[in-house]
Formats: sequence, C-alpha cells, structure tokens
Amino acid sequence: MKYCKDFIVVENETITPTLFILKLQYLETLPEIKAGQFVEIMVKGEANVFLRRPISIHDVDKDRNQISLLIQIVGKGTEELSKLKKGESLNLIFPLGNGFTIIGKKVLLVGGGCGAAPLLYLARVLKQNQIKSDILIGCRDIKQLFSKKEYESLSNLHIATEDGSCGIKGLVTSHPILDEDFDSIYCCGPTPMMKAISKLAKERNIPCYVSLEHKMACGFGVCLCCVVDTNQGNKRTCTTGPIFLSSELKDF
Amino acid sequence: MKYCKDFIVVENETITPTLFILKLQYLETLPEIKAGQFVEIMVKGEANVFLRRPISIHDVDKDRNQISLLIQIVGKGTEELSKLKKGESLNLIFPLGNGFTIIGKKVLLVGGGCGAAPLLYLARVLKQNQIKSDILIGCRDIKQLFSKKEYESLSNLHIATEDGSCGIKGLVTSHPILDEDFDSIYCCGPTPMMKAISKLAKERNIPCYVSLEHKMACGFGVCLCCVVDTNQGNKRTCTTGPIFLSSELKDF
Amino acid sequence: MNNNTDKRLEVTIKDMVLRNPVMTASGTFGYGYDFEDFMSLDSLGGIVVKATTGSNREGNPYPRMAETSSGMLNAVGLQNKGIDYFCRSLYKKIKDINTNMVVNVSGSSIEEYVEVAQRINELENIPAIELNISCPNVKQGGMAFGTDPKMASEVVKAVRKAYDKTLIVKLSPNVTSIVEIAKAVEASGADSLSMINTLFGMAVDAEKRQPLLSTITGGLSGPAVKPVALRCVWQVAKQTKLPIIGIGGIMNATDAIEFILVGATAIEIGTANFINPSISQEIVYGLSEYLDRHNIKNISEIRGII
Amino acid sequence: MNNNTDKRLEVTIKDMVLRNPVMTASGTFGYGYDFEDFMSLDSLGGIVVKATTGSNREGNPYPRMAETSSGMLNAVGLQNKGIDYFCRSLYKKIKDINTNMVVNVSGSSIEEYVEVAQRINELENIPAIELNISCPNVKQGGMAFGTDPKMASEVVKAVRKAYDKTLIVKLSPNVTSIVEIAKAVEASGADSLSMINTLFGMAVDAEKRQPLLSTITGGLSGPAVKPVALRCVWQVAKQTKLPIIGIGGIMNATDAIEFILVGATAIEIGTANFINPSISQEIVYGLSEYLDRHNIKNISEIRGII
Ligand SMILES: Cc1cc2nc3c(=O)[nH]c(=O)nc-3n(C[C@H](O)[C@H](O)[C@H](O)COP(=O)(O)OP(=O)(O)OC[C@H]3O[C@@H](n4cnc5c(N)ncnc54)[C@H](O)[C@@H]3O)c2cc1C
Ligand SMILES: Cc1cc2nc3c(=O)[nH]c(=O)nc-3n(C[C@H](O)[C@H](O)[C@H](O)COP(=O)(O)OP(=O)(O)OC[C@H]3O[C@@H](n4cnc5c(N)ncnc54)[C@H](O)[C@@H]3O)c2cc1C
Ligand SMILES: Cc1cc2nc3c(=O)[nH]c(=O)nc-3n(C[C@H](O)[C@H](O)[C@H](O)COP(=O)(O)O)c2cc1C
Ligand SMILES: Cc1cc2nc3c(=O)[nH]c(=O)nc-3n(C[C@H](O)[C@H](O)[C@H](O)COP(=O)(O)O)c2cc1C
Ligand code: FES
Ligand code: FES
Repeated sequence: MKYCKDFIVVENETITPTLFILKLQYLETLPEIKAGQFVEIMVKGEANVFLRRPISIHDVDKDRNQISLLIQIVGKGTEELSKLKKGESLNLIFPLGNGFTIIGKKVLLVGGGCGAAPLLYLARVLKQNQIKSDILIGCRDIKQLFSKKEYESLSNLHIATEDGSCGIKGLVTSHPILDEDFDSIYCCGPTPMMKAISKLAKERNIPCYVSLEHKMACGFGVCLCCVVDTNQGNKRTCTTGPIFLSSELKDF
Repeated sequence: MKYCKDFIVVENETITPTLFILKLQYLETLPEIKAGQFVEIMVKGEANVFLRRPISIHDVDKDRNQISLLIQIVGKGTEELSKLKKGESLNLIFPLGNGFTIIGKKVLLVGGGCGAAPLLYLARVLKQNQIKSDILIGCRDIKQLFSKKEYESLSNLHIATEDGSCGIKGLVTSHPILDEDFDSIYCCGPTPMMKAISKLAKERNIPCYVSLEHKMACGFGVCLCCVVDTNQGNKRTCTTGPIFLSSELKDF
Repeated sequence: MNNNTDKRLEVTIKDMVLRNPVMTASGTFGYGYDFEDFMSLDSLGGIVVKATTGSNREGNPYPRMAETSSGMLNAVGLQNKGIDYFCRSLYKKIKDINTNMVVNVSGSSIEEYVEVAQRINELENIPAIELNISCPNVKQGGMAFGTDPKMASEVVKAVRKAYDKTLIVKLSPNVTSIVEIAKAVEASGADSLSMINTLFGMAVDAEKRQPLLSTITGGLSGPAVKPVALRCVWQVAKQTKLPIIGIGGIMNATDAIEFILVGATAIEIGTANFINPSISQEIVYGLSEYLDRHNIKNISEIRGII
Repeated sequence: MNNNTDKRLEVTIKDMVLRNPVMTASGTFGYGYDFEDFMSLDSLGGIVVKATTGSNREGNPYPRMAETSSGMLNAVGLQNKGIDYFCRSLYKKIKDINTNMVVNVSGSSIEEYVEVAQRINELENIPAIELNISCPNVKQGGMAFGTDPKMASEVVKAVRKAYDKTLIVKLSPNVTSIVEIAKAVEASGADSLSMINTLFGMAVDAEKRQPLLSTITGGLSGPAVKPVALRCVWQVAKQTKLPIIGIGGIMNATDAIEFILVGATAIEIGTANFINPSISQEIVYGLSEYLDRHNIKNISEIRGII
C-alpha cells in the first residue's frame, strides 16, 4: 500500500552548507517501511518546481512515527527543501521502491557522500535482525561526515576520507575492510563508486546490491521514465528498484 | 526617468479580509511622483506568478521616502502580496503612467471601492497646491472604508454606502455633492461607476478624468497589450494613461 | 453529493457512456490499478491505458525525461509488452475495473494498427480504443501518421474495417492545420477525436553541454501546453461534428471546464497524475461544484459555448 | 570585464557584426529607447524593433493579453504607424543608438512586404531587416506566408530583389515541418533565419465563460515555449547552412547558452524584457561568465555542438 499524505517538519538540521537532514512527523501510524525505499516530495515555494523529487528514507523511528531524510542541495528543488522550517508541512508519496533484500549473516554496507542516505536505516534493520554488519563510509573530509554516532551504535564503522581527515586517506575502494569476506554487499553512492565496488564483488562472487538514482517523473511505476537496462530488458527503477543486484544491470 | 528597484515592506495593514495596505520603504531618494501614477510589482512566492502586477500609488511620504499601495485580493498575485511581511523586499518598476492633470481651483474626487486607491495621494497634492477639493467615496459598507482620517485632513469627505452604514445610503451617483459645480472631476473605481460619473460630467460640461485598469504585460509602453480605443485610435493605457479625459475614450 | 451518482456529469462518446467527462491519459496512468491506493477508480469516466503495439517494445534508452517550465518532456517511446501479453495477462487484471477501460493503440505500420485493433475488438470489457497516430517518440509510424491527412485517413479507414466499437483517434498538435487532419479522420470513420498528444520539443543541459533526453527530442506535456491544446480543441470543435476528448495540461477542475467550454465532451488528465495521484477523482468533485456554483443542470449546457 | 569589449562574444550574421549574440525580440522592446532608463543599449548585440507594415494599423481590440502557466498570450496584431511614419519620425529617434537596429517587416501581401523592405533599404543605419512571415495575430498574411513553403519562398524572393542588406526571415513553429519552410527560405535568398515566433494558442476565463483575448486565439511566448523553440533551432541548424537567431522563452544566460549549443549564432530576448527590463544586458554578462567558467576562448566553440 502506498500513501499520499502530509508530514510535519520537526527538525531541519544543517550538516554542511549543502547537506541537511529533515526529520518529519507522520500524524498517523507509519506503515511498514523497508530500508532502501524512498519518498516522492511535493516541493512548494517560489522555486516553482513542477515534478515531485525522489529522496531515500534515511531513517525511521517507528515509536515516534517519524522518518528522516538526508538531502544534498544540487538544484532548485533541494534548495527549496533546505529552507523548510519546523512546523511546516510536506506532502509525500511513500513508501516507494523495492528496498533492500537481506542475504546472509555477515554483510558490508558501503556508502559514498550523500548517496549513503539509505544505509543508516539499513544498518538499523540489520541490527534488529541480529545480522552483523560493517559499514564503510567514504567522503571528502571529516566535515562531510554525518550520523557517525548512529552508525557506530548499529554497526562497525570504517571511514575513508579523501584528505585523510578521518579514517584512512583515500577512496573507499582502497579500504582494507574490503579484503574481508562477506555474504553480501550493499552499496549506495556516486555511480563510479558503485561500479567499482560491484566489480570487486563480482570478482569475489559476492552478491552486491546498488541503489540507482534515476530521474523520475512519477516514482510509482506509471510513467516508464526511470528505466534501467537489465538482463531482462528495461525495468522501472522506481518499482523494480531502486535497489538492484548489480549483476542484473547491463551497465555494471 | 523610470526605475526598477527593490523596496522594503515596513507595514502590511489589513483593512478587510480582502483589502490591505502595503507601506514600502525606498532606500534612496524617491523621484518626483505624480498622483495617478502606478508601479509594476514583481510577485515572488509559490503562486508562481509570471508577469508583474500593476498597482496604483496610494500615497507618497516624501520625507520618509515611503510609498503605500492599497491592494484588493482578486487572484493569485494579489493573494501572494497580501502575505508579505515587514522586512521583506519587493521589486518595483516605477513611477509609471501619466498621472492626473490638475485643472481648476475647485475639484471633485470620486472613488469607488479599492479603485479609489490613487485619490489619497491626489488629495494630498491638491492640498499642497492650495486647491479646494471635495472627495466622494462609495463603498458597500463602513467596513470597506479606509484612510478616512487622512481624507478628512486633506479634503471635504463625503460618503455613500450601499447599506447606509456610513454617509448617505445608495450609490455615489445619487450623492447631492454631485449637484455642486466643479472645475473638474477625478474618478477612480469600477467601470460602470466611472461611466456614470463621466456621463453626468459630460452633461454639465465638466472635464472628467478617469483611471483605467487595463491588463498589462509590461506597464512601460513596449508591448502594446493595454490599449484603449480613443478618439485618436488605440492608445497605450500604461503610458498615455492610465488617466484619461473621459471625453477622449470611445467607450465612455 | 457522491459524484459517482452526479447524473449531471454523464456524457456519451458514440456507444460509450461515461459517468462523468473525466478520463485519464495514456502513458500517465499505467493500467489503472496502480492508482488504487490513491483513489477509487470507479469515480472516473474512463481510463486510457498505456499504448499497446503488435509486439514487445523496449522503448528508448534512459534518460527519458526532462523537467521544463510548467511541464516535462518524455521520450518513453511506446515501451510495452505487445498485444499478446496484453490479451493474455493485462486484460485479466483490468477487465473488472468499474469504468470504461480504453486501450491506446499504436504501431509502425497500418497492418500493425489493424492487428492490435482486431485483437482488442474481441475483448468484451474494452468499449473503445484510442488510436495513437501522434506519438513524437518513435522513429517509424507514430506521429508520421498523424501529420499527413492522407496517411491518417488510410490508417483510420483500415482500423475502422477491423474494429466495431467506439473508435477514438488521438491527434498531434505538431501540424500546420489540425483541422485538416481532423476532417480527414472524421471522413474516414472515426467516432471521436482526442487531442492533444505532446508537443515536439527538446531540452538541454547547458553545464554538461548535452541533450537531457537519450533521443535528443521528446514530447512536451503539462500546463505549458494548455494554451495550444485549448486552441486545437476549439478549432476542431468548430469545424467537425465528432465528440472531442480534450487533453493537455489539465491540473484542476477549472482547466477541465475550459476544455468543455471550447467544445470538449470529455477530458483526459495526463501529467497531473504524477504530481497528485488522486487528482482525477478530485477533478470529478470539482466539476460537480462548478455546476452547483453556476446553477447548471447538465454539463452539456456549457459544452462548446465559446 | 566590460562586456562591451568581450571580444569572445562577437558574432556575425552575414554582413552584420554583433558585439555579442544578445538581441531583443520584436514587439517586446518597443523602439529600443524605452529601455534607456533601465540599461545601456550599447551593451547589446542588436535590437529588433516592432513590426512595421505598409500603412498605419490599429491592431486588434482590447483585451490583447492573457497570462498562462510560464508564459503569456498576446493578440496585439501588428499595431504600428506604418513605414512612412517610421522613416519620417521613428528612424531619427533610433538611428544613433549604438547597436544593430533591425526592423521587423510585416505585411498582408507580397507587395506590402516589398514596399516596406525597399523603403528600409534606403535607411543607412538599419543594417538588417527581419521578415516576419509568422505572426499568428492577423487575419491576412502574417502566419499564412510562414506556414506554406511556396508562399514563404515567393515573399522571400521578392523581398530579396528589393533589399540589399542582411535579410533575416522569422519562422513560425506552427507547422508540420519547420525544416521544409527553412529550406525553402534558404533557397530563396535569405541570409539568416530567426525562430521561433509565438505558438498559436488560446486562453479561457472559466468563471466568465468567455475567451480572454478579443481575437479568441493569440500567440504564446515565454518559458513555456522554450522546449519547442530549442527543438526548432536544433532541427533547422542540422539541415540548413544559414546562421540562426534563436528565440523563445529565454529568461537568463543559461537559456541563451542552450540555444547556442543547439546551433544558434545569436539569440533574441522577448517576454523576459517585460519582467526584468534590464535582463538583456544581464544576459550579456552571464554569457561572459559562462565562457570564463568553462574556459572557452570564443562563443563559436560551443555553437551547434549538440
Ligand atoms: C530513488 C532515489 C532516491 C534518492 N535519494 C536521495 C537522497 O536520499 N538524498 C538526496 O539528496 N538525493 C537523493 N536523490 C536524488 C534527488 O532526487 C535529486 O538530487 C533531486 O531530485 C534534484 O532536484 P533539484 O530540483 O534540487 O535539482 P534540479 O534543479 O532538478 O537539477 C539539478 C541537477 O541535479 C540533477 N538531477 C536532478 N534530478 C536528479 C535525479 N533524480 N538523479 C540524479 N541527478 C538528478 C540534474 O541533472 C541537474 O544536474 C534520489 C534520487 C532517486 C531517484
Ligand atoms: C494602472 C493600474 C492600476 C491598478 N491599481 C490597483 C490598485 O491600486 N489596487 C488594486 O488592488 N488593484 C489595482 N489594479 C488592478 C490589479 O492590477 C489587478 O487586480 C491584479 O493585477 C490582479 O492580479 P492577480 O494575480 O491577483 O489576479 P489574477 O489571478 O491574474 O486574476 C484574477 C481576476 O482578476 C482579473 N484581473 C487580472 N488582472 C487585472 C487587471 N489588470 N485589471 C483588471 N482585472 C484584472 C482577472 O481577469 C481575473 O478575473 C490596477 C491595475 C492597473 C492596470
Ligand atoms: C510519460 C508520458 C507517456 C505518454 N505515453 C503516451 C502513450 O503511450 N500514448 C499516447 O497516446 N499518449 C501518451 N502520452 C501523452 C499523454 O497521453 C497526453 O496526451 C499528454 O501528456 C498531454 O496531456 P497532459 O499535459 O495532461 O500530460 C504520454 C505522456 C507522458 C507524459
Ligand atoms: C506582446 C508581443 C508582441 C510581439 N510582436 C511581434 C511582432 O510585432 N513581430 C514579430 O515578429 N514578433 C512579435 N512577437 C514575438 C516575439 O518577437 C518572440 O518571437 C516571441 O515572443 C517568443 O519569444 P519569447 O518567448 O522570448 O517572448 C511579439 C511577442 C509579444 C509577447
Ligand atoms: S518514475 Fe514513473 S515509472 Fe518510474
Ligand atoms: S502594458 Fe505594455 S504597452 Fe502598456
């Protein structure tokens, strides 16, 4: 079941000048939400944004009926969202997409930049299911790092920064944790990073899930704008995905 | 000389649920403004208004470099303007239009509803020029009446309300002040009212000026969208007008 | 008032009775059931499902969409699993939806159009087809049929022979004279005309210096095209006798009324479904309200009065 | 950097040298001097003044304008005082403006177009005319010339004989194939093509149940039409050799760059002038900034690379 409802902003936390977290209150009981699912946000305001904007669910607080979104400002829609104030309402279609399939007992989460958004809730779900997870986060520098404490409480956190200001210095792909053995890998971030991790996983025969941020008009399967080329032809990213097994994708 | 500049809202006063006065601060020295001139407002905000909106200059405070606008909510642009808050900025093109030509030493001002907007500043200018003016305001009821004190301080105020809650009961056209003799009449308001007053003035050979609120795309003479049919053919309301001698207008 | 039963809104298009003029546009409403979470489908006058062609089509490569001022471009390119799959699998899923389920029929050749129409003719619960001779997103066929009066006439004649039920033909605005095409289609046996399909457009990423669509050009929809759509409906309503279904940029009941005023018997909601998935039902309520407010006894009173 | 002297922006259209590609569109910039309060006219590459016809025209009755989503409709209908008045009075006022002053030439017959072109040929400080064969707002002539390749060809040939300087022909987007018209015009002696004129549209007041324009239909401009305009320029740039002036919905420098990327040599700013009367000058600065940011030595490097 999908819903189209208003949420109330309870917090708009600035992480960096271009990164912020919206905490949103639902006024009813939240339905079941899977890690890796997303919402479609109606953006009001003077930016005059026409279509909704798809944003992953960063975290879910079932007890409080709250969700949070981690958003990077890249254009007019995300810029407008960054101005939201406590108490304002926001219309969402949710929950959308397939979400992650959890395989195995020892898993690795790899996130790059703001692409890491869906991994926090995934780590939470994994812990709830007593699955041991390592999480590897890559970012430019320590200032770009967010939700560090949460990650640490849910998973073994590993960090790679480009300038070495936190964790190892370098790209995530050079982190030693990747040498360990895992039952599956969950990877979200810039496409080049996801491709590199997929390749590595393929070589070692580990199933690797990636999250695709394709452009969407509807987000719930009816416009066919968001397709990705798979082994079984064009599939809708918004319903068959956004989480795909990388071995199913033609481009990966 | 015309300007395209920002003003700062110093006050947004609600008169009725659909009528408000914006007081705007200019940050430089105001240029010469004639009564009857207007501004073109850029409307920002979620209403997604494309073109500017023309609004008459209701009053000018030269000492403070402030102007005020009296605005009726009729659609999305005026609705958006009604939400403006103190401190917000507003981009105006100004001053536009010809303004009133002052003829004679004893003049009558007739205003209906929010159409009366330009008459307050006209009354002020007349007083500054030691011209004796009567002003006749017509409106539905006493609640619709605005700037009463100011009018009284500048002119002899006469009132006609439809329900008789103030002044005489009835339309402006039935007010006895119209029987007096005047050198000229200045009339702003709904078209039927302006036509009725014009007719009366014509019968008695008094020059009657009316203010036309034609739809405008530019407001400064370049688009030719705002024309009115005159004895000399189509004329631009925004430059040749908005104030016309009613005898020049084909429709009057 | 329950709109489901607001008799003032009932309209007919040839043999098809619509409980109200509000339909949804092909390619923007999936196969209908995708919207069940958001609204009751039986509040609608009809649903036009995604274009169906003779065989499976993968459509165009990603990216297929670009947002524009008050609109969007799409380059989906008729992705669908073909008429066999439709009859075998999709038909079962939609045949009991309690509204007029119309199939949008596309093809690259007259034979393909005819084949698909013939197959759908046999499906009891499909009261009408909408012949799509106006898709700008395929190389062959599609818009070509809709931009030449002779070709339009040929394909409509051929389909007419093969198809007994209500035949709606969907016109392209990308022509010098839409009236000329409409007249040709009318003379060739169509029962109704729907218009407009998307405007032929394009969008560019100035920073990356490349087109935003894989196919470079695509079809423009949304409020940006409404003035063109209204003009097309008005022109054709004045010069043909067929009932018209108005399409293009309808976002609310006021927009829908505008189309009816210029001559549309029914309307289709397209892009608006993406932004508010229950908008079509809301527009049905809005129409009733408009009739109430203006004291109109039947929607037909205001049809084509401009 | 003073854009007046940013040599990277210089372009030429046949014999006309533009200090930058930014021009203003006919009907939206008066005769230029109306904008002197807001900007320096000599920052522009060129100014196209309002349509001039053989004799005085009153244009259409009020109302002539309706706002639409991201755009506006106009139905001005070529109001102007005719070529005599232009030569006698207006020319004096504009001849010393320090940029290319182009006259938009309109008419209802080939003779009228030729007469006006001939007269303007004699005016020393008018380096070019823009032949308007695409106005949707007049009953006779106007768009009719621009929607039929044969008529377009005839009028261009006739004007070419009478006019020596740079001859720009302005095309209508309201055609099945703009490439066909463009090729006909190219073969008939035009030096440059400008496009697009307005899209043929209409708007309705649902409450009052009447059209918003006195002429019912009018011409759509503004950002709503940009996708159509980009597509037209892209199609024509690929299939003809003439320099193209891109027009349609340009609101900022990014939009202007998009037109250049799809093949435009220069661009014209229209409706945007109403909203921000100094926008054309700001766009000149924006182009310089874009070149800086992308390290481009000359604007021609990115022309038509899509
Ligand atoms: C399933 C899904 C989940 C997503 N989750 C998140 C998230 O958790 N946090 C987050 O910050 N962003 C997320 N995104 C990306 C987000 O949707 C886009 O950044 C946003 O739509 C851009 O809107 P805008 O108006 O700010 O940018 P625009 O002004 O529309 O565009 C600015 C730039 O961003 C690019 N862009 C626009 N839309 C997308 C898109 N969908 N994907 C990639 N690039 C785009 C444009 O090409 C342009 O270069 C997700 C996207 C998808 C499809
Ligand atoms: C020279 C001039 C001076 C004006 N002075 C004032 C003033 O002092 N105070 C004031 O409240 N209003 C004034 N107006 C009218 C004002 O410009 C319109 O009410 C306003 O533009 C409506 O904008 P909107 O977005 O709220 O309405 P829209 O949503 O655009 O339209 C709502 C309704 O208003 C009508 N409308 C829109 N624009 C106009 C217009 N220009 N004239 C008449 N009807 C229109 C529409 O047809 C529609 O029925 C003046 C107009 C002109 C031309
Ligand atoms: C994503 C998308 C896909 C479409 N697919 C089809 C289609 O398969 N067949 C068709 O006839 N029209 C198709 N259309 C056109 C719409 O049915 C409609 O004619 C057009 O979008 C204009 O209406 P709107 O402005 O309300 O969207 C599609 C439109 C969009 C936006
Ligand atoms: C009010 C108005 C008047 C116009 N008058 C003319 C004209 O006289 N001649 C002409 O060729 N184009 C005329 N146009 C069309 C513009 O020059 C331009 O082609 C069109 O508006 C598209 O550009 P834009 O979207 O930037 O406005 C007019 C446009 C508007 C809005
Ligand atoms: S975004 Fe519409 S189908 Fe995926
Ligand atoms: S509004 Fe443009 S000329 Fe008057």
